[in-house]
Amino acid sequence: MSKKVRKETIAVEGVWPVGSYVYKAPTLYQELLEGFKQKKIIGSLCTGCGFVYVPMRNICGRCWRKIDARVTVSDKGTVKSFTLSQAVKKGQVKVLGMDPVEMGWLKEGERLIMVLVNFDGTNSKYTTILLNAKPEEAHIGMRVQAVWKEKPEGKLSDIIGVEPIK
Amino acid sequence: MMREKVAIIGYAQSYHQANMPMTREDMVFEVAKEAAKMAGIEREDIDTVINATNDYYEGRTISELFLVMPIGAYLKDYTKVEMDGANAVFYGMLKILSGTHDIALIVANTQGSTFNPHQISVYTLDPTFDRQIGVLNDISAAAIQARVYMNKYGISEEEAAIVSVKNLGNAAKNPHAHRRMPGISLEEVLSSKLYCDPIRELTMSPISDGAAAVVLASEKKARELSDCPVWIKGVGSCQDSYIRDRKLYKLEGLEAAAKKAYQMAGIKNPFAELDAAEVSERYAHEELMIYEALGFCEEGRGGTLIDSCATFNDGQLPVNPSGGALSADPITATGLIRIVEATMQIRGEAGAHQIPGAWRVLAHGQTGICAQQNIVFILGGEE
Amino acid sequence: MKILKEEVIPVKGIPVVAGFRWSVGELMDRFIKELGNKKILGAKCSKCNYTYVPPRAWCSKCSAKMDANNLVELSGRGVLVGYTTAYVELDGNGNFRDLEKPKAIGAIKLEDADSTIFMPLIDVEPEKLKEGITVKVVWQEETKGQISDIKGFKPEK
Amino acid sequence: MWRNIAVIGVGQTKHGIRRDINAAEMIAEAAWKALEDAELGPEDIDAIAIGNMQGFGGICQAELWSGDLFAAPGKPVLRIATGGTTGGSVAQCGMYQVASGLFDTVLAIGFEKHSDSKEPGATMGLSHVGLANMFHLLANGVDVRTSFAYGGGVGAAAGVSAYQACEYMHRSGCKIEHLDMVAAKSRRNAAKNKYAHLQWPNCTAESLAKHPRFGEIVAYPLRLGHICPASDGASAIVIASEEIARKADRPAWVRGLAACADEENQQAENAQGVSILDTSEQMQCRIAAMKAYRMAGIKNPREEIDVAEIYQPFPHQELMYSERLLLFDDGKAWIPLEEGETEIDGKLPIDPSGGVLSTNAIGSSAMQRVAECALQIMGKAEEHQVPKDVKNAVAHGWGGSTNFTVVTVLGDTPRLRW
Repeated sequence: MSKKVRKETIAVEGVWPVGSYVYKAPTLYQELLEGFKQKKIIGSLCTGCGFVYVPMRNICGRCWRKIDARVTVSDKGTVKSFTLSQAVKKGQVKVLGMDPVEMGWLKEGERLIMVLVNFDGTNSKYTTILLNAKPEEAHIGMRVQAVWKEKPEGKLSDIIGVEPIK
Repeated sequence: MMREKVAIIGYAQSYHQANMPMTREDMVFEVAKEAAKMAGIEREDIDTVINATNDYYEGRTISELFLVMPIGAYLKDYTKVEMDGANAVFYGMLKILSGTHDIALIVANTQGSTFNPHQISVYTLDPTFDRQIGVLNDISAAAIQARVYMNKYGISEEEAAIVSVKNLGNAAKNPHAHRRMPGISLEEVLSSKLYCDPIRELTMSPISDGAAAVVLASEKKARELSDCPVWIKGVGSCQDSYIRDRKLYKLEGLEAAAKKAYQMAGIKNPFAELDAAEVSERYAHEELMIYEALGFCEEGRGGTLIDSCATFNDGQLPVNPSGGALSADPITATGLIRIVEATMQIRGEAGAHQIPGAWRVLAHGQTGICAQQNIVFILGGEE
Repeated sequence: MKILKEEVIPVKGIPVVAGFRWSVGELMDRFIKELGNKKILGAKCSKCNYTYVPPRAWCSKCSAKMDANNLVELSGRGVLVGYTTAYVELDGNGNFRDLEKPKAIGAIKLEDADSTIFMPLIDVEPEKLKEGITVKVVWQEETKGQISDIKGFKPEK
Repeated sequence: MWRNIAVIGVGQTKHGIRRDINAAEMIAEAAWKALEDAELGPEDIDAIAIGNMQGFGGICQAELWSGDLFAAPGKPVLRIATGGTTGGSVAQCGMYQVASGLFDTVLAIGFEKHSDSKEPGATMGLSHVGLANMFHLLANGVDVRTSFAYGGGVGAAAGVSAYQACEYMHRSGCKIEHLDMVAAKSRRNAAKNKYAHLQWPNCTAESLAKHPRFGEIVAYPLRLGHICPASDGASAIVIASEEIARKADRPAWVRGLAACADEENQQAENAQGVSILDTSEQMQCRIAAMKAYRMAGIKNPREEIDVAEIYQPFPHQELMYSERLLLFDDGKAWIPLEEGETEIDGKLPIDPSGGVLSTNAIGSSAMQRVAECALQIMGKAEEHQVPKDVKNAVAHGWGGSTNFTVVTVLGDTPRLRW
């Protein structure tokens, strides 16, 4: 592919302050995080179709009704899909204007294994990262279990990730 | 001419308010579900779902993405109209007239509390010029329009303020309205906070959270499902030129839209033939301009018409018995709320703000600065 | 289990903005550059004679195509066709800000042009504004060929 | 549908990085080209349907400002936006406008101007899809490293697609080499399409995989060369009623159209859970395809469809959607790919225009699929015209987080009414 010289006109600038919006969130995550404090994963159960959602969902579109029952589910599950992040060097990419290596989020050359996990007893998938495994070991159908923080404090980071069940 | 008739068989609207203690999802779920319940249908009966929102107001690109499930669109024909909700009804009607769908669910929603909609009006301007100059927004544009219009026809600020008195007073009887002010006086309106001369807090619409939904049906289905279908007799829509190249003292686009709608509905003298009208007046003076464009009075006589009290609830042609957009303005839902209110009037379900014997009602929706895009519906009961 | 209901939690964002740089097109490019020479250009449709300020590539009245040959220089004087005084402005982040000193905004029809432009009015007392008065452009001390070269318009004495 | 309608004119701008015109002029360029192609004047147009994803270009309801450049004043305008499907939804809106009988000639326009965004490659527009969710997650103490997983490392639709590619490969047994073959075919075809953005004549799977830059895997299993560009461009079609279309030389008749939405594919509002465990299942696409084929009277799509334009910003999607459009067996699309059946001169050409992999101006992309199908039927696709008589063509588009689908079937003869 060759680079061509493009005709350009001058440009004028403007911004859209996307960070100034205030959104409304339901209290569902509060319930989930209450459970996290006891190393428990709580899901919402639609009594219409029997589907269990983790993280919780408050409306089931299949049955077109509100979901209000709660169940505790296992913290073991199956990898439904995965992808690997790009191994990046310092200054290579920016996330919302920040360099992930510089910020200490990623080590240089590290490839994060990002997985969608279907916890046993649920019908949904939970997004997290796979720990204690090499990228080439990741596969769909892999059995994993949640890795909890030693002292959970009711935050999403209480689940550090998932690791293979040996 | 329409090949078939299309009817509204169910409707619902939220209790519009400044900051609704409800997520966007719950809000649309409730109105959609209520409208379907009223129409006596289940999710399985719906053929197509049309949503009206705007990514800028919602603060999410693909704002309808997460609304698929709450809105009842799971595995349904689904699309989004990024304009006033009345246009979504128009699209739903087109689908039914095409003969491909029988029942359409239309939902429109905006939560103004997410982000100031007046700021967003700036983003609709020409980015290469007007947005750079930085003086124009929907309030300042409306203020200039108000001045031009009022000076040209000798209309006083009081006459425009009467519109606010009328609409906010009417809203007191409407439990769904956001700004309800029983016994509001002219002085109160004229002494409210000045934004852009002559636009004041009470002569411009409030920023509201709200949603509305209607169920449309083909003639066959409507007769099957409903005892009291409300028919769409006529519709007209028109976009006007960009604000730099159009007349500021008159709503030419609305005039053209109304002409089409009247022609379709066979209306020759709208003032005599209509029983009520629900219009989207974002600013008080705009309602006077709307009177003229809709042919309720001659050009420049909007002030005289409001002075005569003919558009009050006990007048000859009540306009905005619900309180109109001045009482609640959840942007993309506003036009759809007008259709819902018109339907309520025809079905005799408007409660305290019912106009007795309303059988042919006009509903109007608008999009854009100084009402650049207008859509007019003529709704009617069984002839 | 206790179910919390009908409560919402406001979610505030982190301060990020989406930035844009709109390319302006050939005619606007000329228009903006000529501002540096203290000239205001318009585009006159050769079919219907409607003159646009700022210039644009198609005529909205008769749909004729316009190009650099349609550009005409305008005098910088015009008639005030409408005005308002703003007491409140938007701060760009969606908040209203009360202005200490109200700002006057004018809708102006430049001589030989048909479009109305919306411009700040400077050096005026809001009470003295009247439709039909002649206004003229005020340039920045140094013009650089950008839109902000126009400081505003003021009534001609 | 009670009356027949047809596409009688097609217009496209050169897609790519267009810093030489503004958004309004770009839209107008496509609109006027379409009108010229249809041999109609602006006064003949009864209504307009238009759409784009407004977060990308930074202009809200751009038709309000730009409408004046393509004769919108005085006409009813409907603005449609549904994510990636936007162009297809706009085209279908135009089709319904004519089919309803209220209008006889309609102009439908899709456009996008990504280069107006300061951030490269539409990243802000894309991340904005899930920005509210991300704020919610951050407010609930998500670990930053885990938060990358929500975007699949690349963000939004691209993130969903990386997971989806993995699922599809697991389901079908296809390999990264097959993705290379699709991407190379697309770049090759694009070189024959004068409107396309990324053109790479004689590109092969090997040359793409071994390319120092494009060969790098950015989000397993996707290479940089597997990801669509962020283009600027606009495309437009003119749709007309049967009486008007009969006067045209060889109109592309609309034989079937359908749209369908499924549950969000990765996460719901405020990062709630979703229960689509296999995003390569694509139930909504199967439903839309079946509806559209039934309307078109197509009983055996494999035999009756002559060319398909599939919306494939990522290569696995060409394979996956060709299966969901019932053109191949589930999980077997890589076999005909290996055999060259989907090349321009193959048995069933897919994306002879190069498709979305080579040109992605989001609002325009799905519209281009309809436009390209129309061109193939009209015989006006020039260099990338498939060397056979095109009787039926299918145009596809996906949007949202791969959970919206539009399918339009065009044909060389009007639809039979029954």
